[in-house]
Amino acid sequence: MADLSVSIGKLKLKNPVLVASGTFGYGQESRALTDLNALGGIVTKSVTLKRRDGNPPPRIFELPAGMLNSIGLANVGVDTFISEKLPFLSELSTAIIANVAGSTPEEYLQVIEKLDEHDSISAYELNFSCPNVKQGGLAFSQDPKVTQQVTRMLRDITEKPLIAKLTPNITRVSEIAQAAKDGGADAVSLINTLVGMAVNTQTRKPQVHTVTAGYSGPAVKPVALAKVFEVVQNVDIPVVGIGGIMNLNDALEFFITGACAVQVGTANFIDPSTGEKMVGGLNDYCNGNGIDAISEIVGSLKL
Amino acid sequence: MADLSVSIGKLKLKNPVLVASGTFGYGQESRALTDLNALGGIVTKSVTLKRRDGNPPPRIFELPAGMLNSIGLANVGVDTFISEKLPFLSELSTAIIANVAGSTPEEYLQVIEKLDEHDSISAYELNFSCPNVKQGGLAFSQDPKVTQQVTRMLRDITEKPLIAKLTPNITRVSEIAQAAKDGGADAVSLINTLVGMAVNTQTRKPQVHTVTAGYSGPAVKPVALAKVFEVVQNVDIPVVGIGGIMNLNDALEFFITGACAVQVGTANFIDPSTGEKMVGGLNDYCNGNGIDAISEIVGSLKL
Amino acid sequence: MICSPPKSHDCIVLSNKRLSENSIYLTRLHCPDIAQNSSSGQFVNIKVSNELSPLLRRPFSICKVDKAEGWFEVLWQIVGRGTTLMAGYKVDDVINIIGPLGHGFHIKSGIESAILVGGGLGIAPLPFLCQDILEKSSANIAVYVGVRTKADLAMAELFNDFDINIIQCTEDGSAGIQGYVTKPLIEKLASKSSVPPVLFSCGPEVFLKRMVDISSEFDVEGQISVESVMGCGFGICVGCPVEVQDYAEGERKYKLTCIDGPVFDSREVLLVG
Amino acid sequence: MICSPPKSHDCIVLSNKRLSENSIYLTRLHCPDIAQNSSSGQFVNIKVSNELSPLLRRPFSICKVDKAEGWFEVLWQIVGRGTTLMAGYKVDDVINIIGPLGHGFHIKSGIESAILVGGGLGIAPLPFLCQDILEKSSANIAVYVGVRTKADLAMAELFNDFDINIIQCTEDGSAGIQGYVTKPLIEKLASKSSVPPVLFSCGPEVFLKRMVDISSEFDVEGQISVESVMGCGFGICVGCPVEVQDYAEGERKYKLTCIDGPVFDSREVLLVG
Ligand SMILES: Cc1cc2nc3c(=O)[nH]c(=O)nc-3n(C[C@H](O)[C@H](O)[C@H](O)COP(=O)(O)OP(=O)(O)OC[C@H]3O[C@@H](n4cnc5c(N)ncnc54)[C@H](O)[C@@H]3O)c2cc1C
Ligand SMILES: Cc1cc2nc3c(=O)[nH]c(=O)nc-3n(C[C@H](O)[C@H](O)[C@H](O)COP(=O)(O)OP(=O)(O)OC[C@H]3O[C@@H](n4cnc5c(N)ncnc54)[C@H](O)[C@@H]3O)c2cc1C
Ligand SMILES: Cc1cc2nc3c(=O)[nH]c(=O)nc-3n(C[C@H](O)[C@H](O)[C@H](O)COP(=O)(O)O)c2cc1C
Ligand SMILES: Cc1cc2nc3c(=O)[nH]c(=O)nc-3n(C[C@H](O)[C@H](O)[C@H](O)COP(=O)(O)O)c2cc1C
Ligand code: FES
Ligand code: FES
Repeated sequence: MADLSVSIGKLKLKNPVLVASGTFGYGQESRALTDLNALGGIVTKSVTLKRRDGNPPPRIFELPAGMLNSIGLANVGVDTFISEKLPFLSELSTAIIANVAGSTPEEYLQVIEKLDEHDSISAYELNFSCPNVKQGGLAFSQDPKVTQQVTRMLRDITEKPLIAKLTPNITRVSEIAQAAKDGGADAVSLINTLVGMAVNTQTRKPQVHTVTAGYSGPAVKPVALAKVFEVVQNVDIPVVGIGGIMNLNDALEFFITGACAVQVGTANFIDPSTGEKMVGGLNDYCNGNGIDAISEIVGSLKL
Repeated sequence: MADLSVSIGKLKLKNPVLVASGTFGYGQESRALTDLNALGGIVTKSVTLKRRDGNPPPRIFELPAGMLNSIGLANVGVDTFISEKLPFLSELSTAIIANVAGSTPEEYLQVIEKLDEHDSISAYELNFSCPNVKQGGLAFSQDPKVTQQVTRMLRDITEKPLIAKLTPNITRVSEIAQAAKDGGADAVSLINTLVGMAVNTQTRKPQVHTVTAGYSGPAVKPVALAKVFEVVQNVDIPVVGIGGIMNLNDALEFFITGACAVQVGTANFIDPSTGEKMVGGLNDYCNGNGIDAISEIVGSLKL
Repeated sequence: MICSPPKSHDCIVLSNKRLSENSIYLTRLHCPDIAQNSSSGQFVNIKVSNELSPLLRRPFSICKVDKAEGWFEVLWQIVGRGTTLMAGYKVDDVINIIGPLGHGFHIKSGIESAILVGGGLGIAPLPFLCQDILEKSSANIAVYVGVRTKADLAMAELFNDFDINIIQCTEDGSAGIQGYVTKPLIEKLASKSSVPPVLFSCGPEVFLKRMVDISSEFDVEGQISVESVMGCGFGICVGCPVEVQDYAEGERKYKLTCIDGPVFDSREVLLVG
Repeated sequence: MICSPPKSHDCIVLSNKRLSENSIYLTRLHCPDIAQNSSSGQFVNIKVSNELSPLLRRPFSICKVDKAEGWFEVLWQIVGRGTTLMAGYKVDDVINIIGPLGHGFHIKSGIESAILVGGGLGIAPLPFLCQDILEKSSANIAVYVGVRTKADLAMAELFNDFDINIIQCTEDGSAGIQGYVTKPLIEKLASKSSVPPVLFSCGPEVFLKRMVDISSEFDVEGQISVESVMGCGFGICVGCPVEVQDYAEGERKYKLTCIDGPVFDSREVLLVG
């Protein structure tokens, strides 16, 4: 039996396959579609201080090997999350990582203050990178100084591991990763969605209401791998790889490039058991190739 | 008959469909595969001062709806270009736009000095954005100051229209577009390739020799449209749209978003008559929809 | 009515029939779980390809079920890439399907009169609705079918098994009553019968909008099945909002088509069509 | 030998035969232009799908031509997505093909002895090469066919039309001589005949590397057909370099497989295999 467990600072994962924020709801929706406990962890839909309605429709548009979304952080808000969503998640034997978002640094702080007493939450992923809200989000992870300050502020109020989620819509993502590290983040996760756009040539309207939107799916995987590579090569911080991961081979590309864990996003919409299958496949792969621990693969890229 | 002609500063094009640099060789390779004179213009493979051998193989890797390339600006050099390639191009009745690249600002200058006496060259496209060479290229279009200075320097030595070709691998492409305008560019073209990567999980080697490479094809179209939209909304300069354009509908998306012309890239590898067919289709489309001039479509996006 | 949580099924194609020259198909799939545990108005989400493009599943209403034989049917039309692939399905092909999904029609016990109105492919969930109503009540049912042209009336044959009233309209007048289906419907509603009917409708957004107006005009209960682009079909992408005007729950402005719907009370939803 | 510049053709599938259980296929395509204007060693670039994935064309050697009937054949194996699609080609399907492409084998007039060596699917261009040599000369031809296992020897039947020597080897010894094809070849070359043969070979890179060594060891002329990933197949993407060691042209380090090759002098190319 290969050892698939991974440690990211104080965060222990039984295996390196997580599901990505906003692509798995709050877990319970898929309970009959997959064995949730097979996953290394579940990253929740972004939680904000107040409930958010999200953007007007259309919010989604399909593209060749990808999709656009402009959900706009629609979520139930931190209080309802704690009262209605967390109890189900708490019963699971997988790591629960709360993804936290906000329009101001204070909002992140207030959300984490509310969540922090709940032991079932193993870590926070800080969504510094949502392209679909007017304020905050993206701006935070496009400026290293802001990234560092906000991370530091949150580092000071919680003992739990912090994972800064970074945007790919930036010249040098490694500068932001370095800033997150300097601010006290335990890890970075990337990528959030690329900014993309599509036009309905019949109506001459944008295909999603917000005009530009977040681009995800297999089509963004090459960009995600290049960004992960940039961070791995330049910053000494654990990296969680995200972007277009549909199967074990895709996940292996990220591990080999240097990601110590991966998150499955868009693939869940097509098959919410993608992560579960990947864990099984990874186990077989390791056993079949004489690999005792997942760490033997991580960063094994031959340059 | 619809009027498909377009003026970009002093550059007159008979129609707005060009072929992109590095995806159409020097024109003659495709002479039996398409009617070159049907095109609005041909942008040459990047020309550098000295011949360049390019990067070691593998240089190309196919992806779902896209491809990676790391050609590395392999080209015959400006002198051989003038003696061996330009004579064929000069005989064509389509605009010839020389794409110029270099590792230093002086190299751009020297190339243009050599090309400038040749009347068959209608304009220059300045490749400020090649991700596949160690020096120059990308760096130029990731810094507004450098972009402006180099453009200004070249503006001062030639009367011919200058089109600055921009990279999408940047936080705010409109800042670079503004800098190009301030430096005296007549137009900007975008996007050059996205930085991407792929890993062979069997050999654990990168799929192209340079590790990261340029990502092009239909998969990058949503990013390209979003970048064109950003520039059109923020900078008052003509935009030539590039990225994943495979057919008329794709081109229309760019026109509607605000591009006054488009370039066909990767599609040429599959069918070098893509541009020719697009011109025919555009003509039919305009006639069928009561559109008298292409300008009626450009920027007609309903927000 | 939500039943069990959605499951993933490998369903076997029992038949895939082209019903009309307008490329309308009826596909029968073997899946006892969906056949037995779904209610009318619910839908399934079909994995149309194993390729990366088309990437997402395609949603289709459950058109008819046979609990005993363990199959259900979907009625659909070729409109794009996914449905073009579906046209190639052959007997014994195995198709991955998630379902049953969503909240279907709400059939009050003791319902006495039901009017079912289908616009175009909106007919799809109505045969199952007939089955459901007849199982649960002895209501008087009338089905109004509105299609573009004669060939599309092949869909109306799906109601042949039921002892009900079928009113057929074609926009081009090539068969049945000429014009929109709302015309005879309004006449019927105007000639007030003693029992107020419940109006169930499904079809394009403009049509549904008209149905919402008609329900309120004649002050009858209306249930409409709406469509939306869907990323997942079971509530995890939050990509399928419909605006709702009933702010009973406070600040809520949107409900999700896939889990709160696709069937809504006609007074609740704000349609844009 | 370059002939006409490459053109694009809509070719009709005349037959698509599976030759062996190892999923090797022979596809015959109607295209008088390619049949009449190509020479051996040239290839065609096939548009395998109309979808965006697989995106690029797939290159295949021309295996045989019939100028009179106006067809050519390609011999290939299922290895991935493109070839899986090709396995579905049916008679009368229309396939877009660019060709003929590249520089083929150079057949000196008056050539007296030719040895053709094919490793695996590298056999593909050799039947056409036989045709060409026999048309242009009265050379003595021997074909060495090296494959993995018996089933693959179905490919050797392509030489049955010619009055030539065929030496068959399988790696697993299930038929013919056991072992690599280079073994009997070296024996043959060692038993020096009066006329030095020209060695034509095609196959995987490791195999070609061995053939380069053998040519130089026995000091005979060698021509090898190399493969490369290809973006276009006709010189516009500059994506298919092979390193060359002949620096006659000065600083040149790379030639392009698709237009300078795929056939090169065995002393010229630096293989990495
Ligand atoms: C709850 C629900 C139930 C449905 N039931 C039926 C049914 O019973 N019979 C039937 O024929 N159709 C039904 N539809 C519509 C059906 O899902 C689309 O026709 C189908 O997804 C088109 O797929 P395509 O790949 O062929 O088209 P595409 O190539 O994807 O697009 C072609 C056209 O179809 C529309 N479309 C594409 N995807 C969707 C989607 N996910 N939801 C809505 N519209 C879409 C696009 O706007 C476009 O105009 C239903 C849709 C929903 C949301
Ligand atoms: C000049 C030339 C002539 C060829 N002639 C023949 C022939 O006569 N018969 C034959 O069976 N094969 C031939 N090949 C190889 C053939 O092109 C590949 O087998 C085919 O492209 C694989 O397509 P696929 O989509 O099925 O595989 P993919 O899914 O694309 O990949 C499967 C495997 O095939 C390799 N491959 C993919 N594309 C290419 C490419 N463009 N060039 C080389 N290798 C590739 C990949 O490295 C991978 O390992 C030739 C290649 C070249 C360059
Ligand atoms: C519909 C949708 C909603 C998303 N919502 C969130 C979110 O709330 N918070 C967040 O950090 N990322 C969100 N993401 C981004 C994903 O977590 C992930 O970073 C991105 O989709 C890339 O991975 P993928 O290509 O595997 O989907 C969302 C993505 C999609 C497609
Ligand atoms: C193989 C290849 C070579 C390229 N070479 C150049 C080049 O020399 N100079 C340049 O400015 N752009 C070059 N490009 C970028 C294209 O001109 C274009 O900007 C990009 O490919 C996006 O368009 P597409 O998606 O239509 O291919 C190259 C692209 C490819 C695929
Ligand atoms: S379709 Fe995903 S939430 Fe409704
Ligand atoms: S394959 Fe494009 S240049 Fe050779």
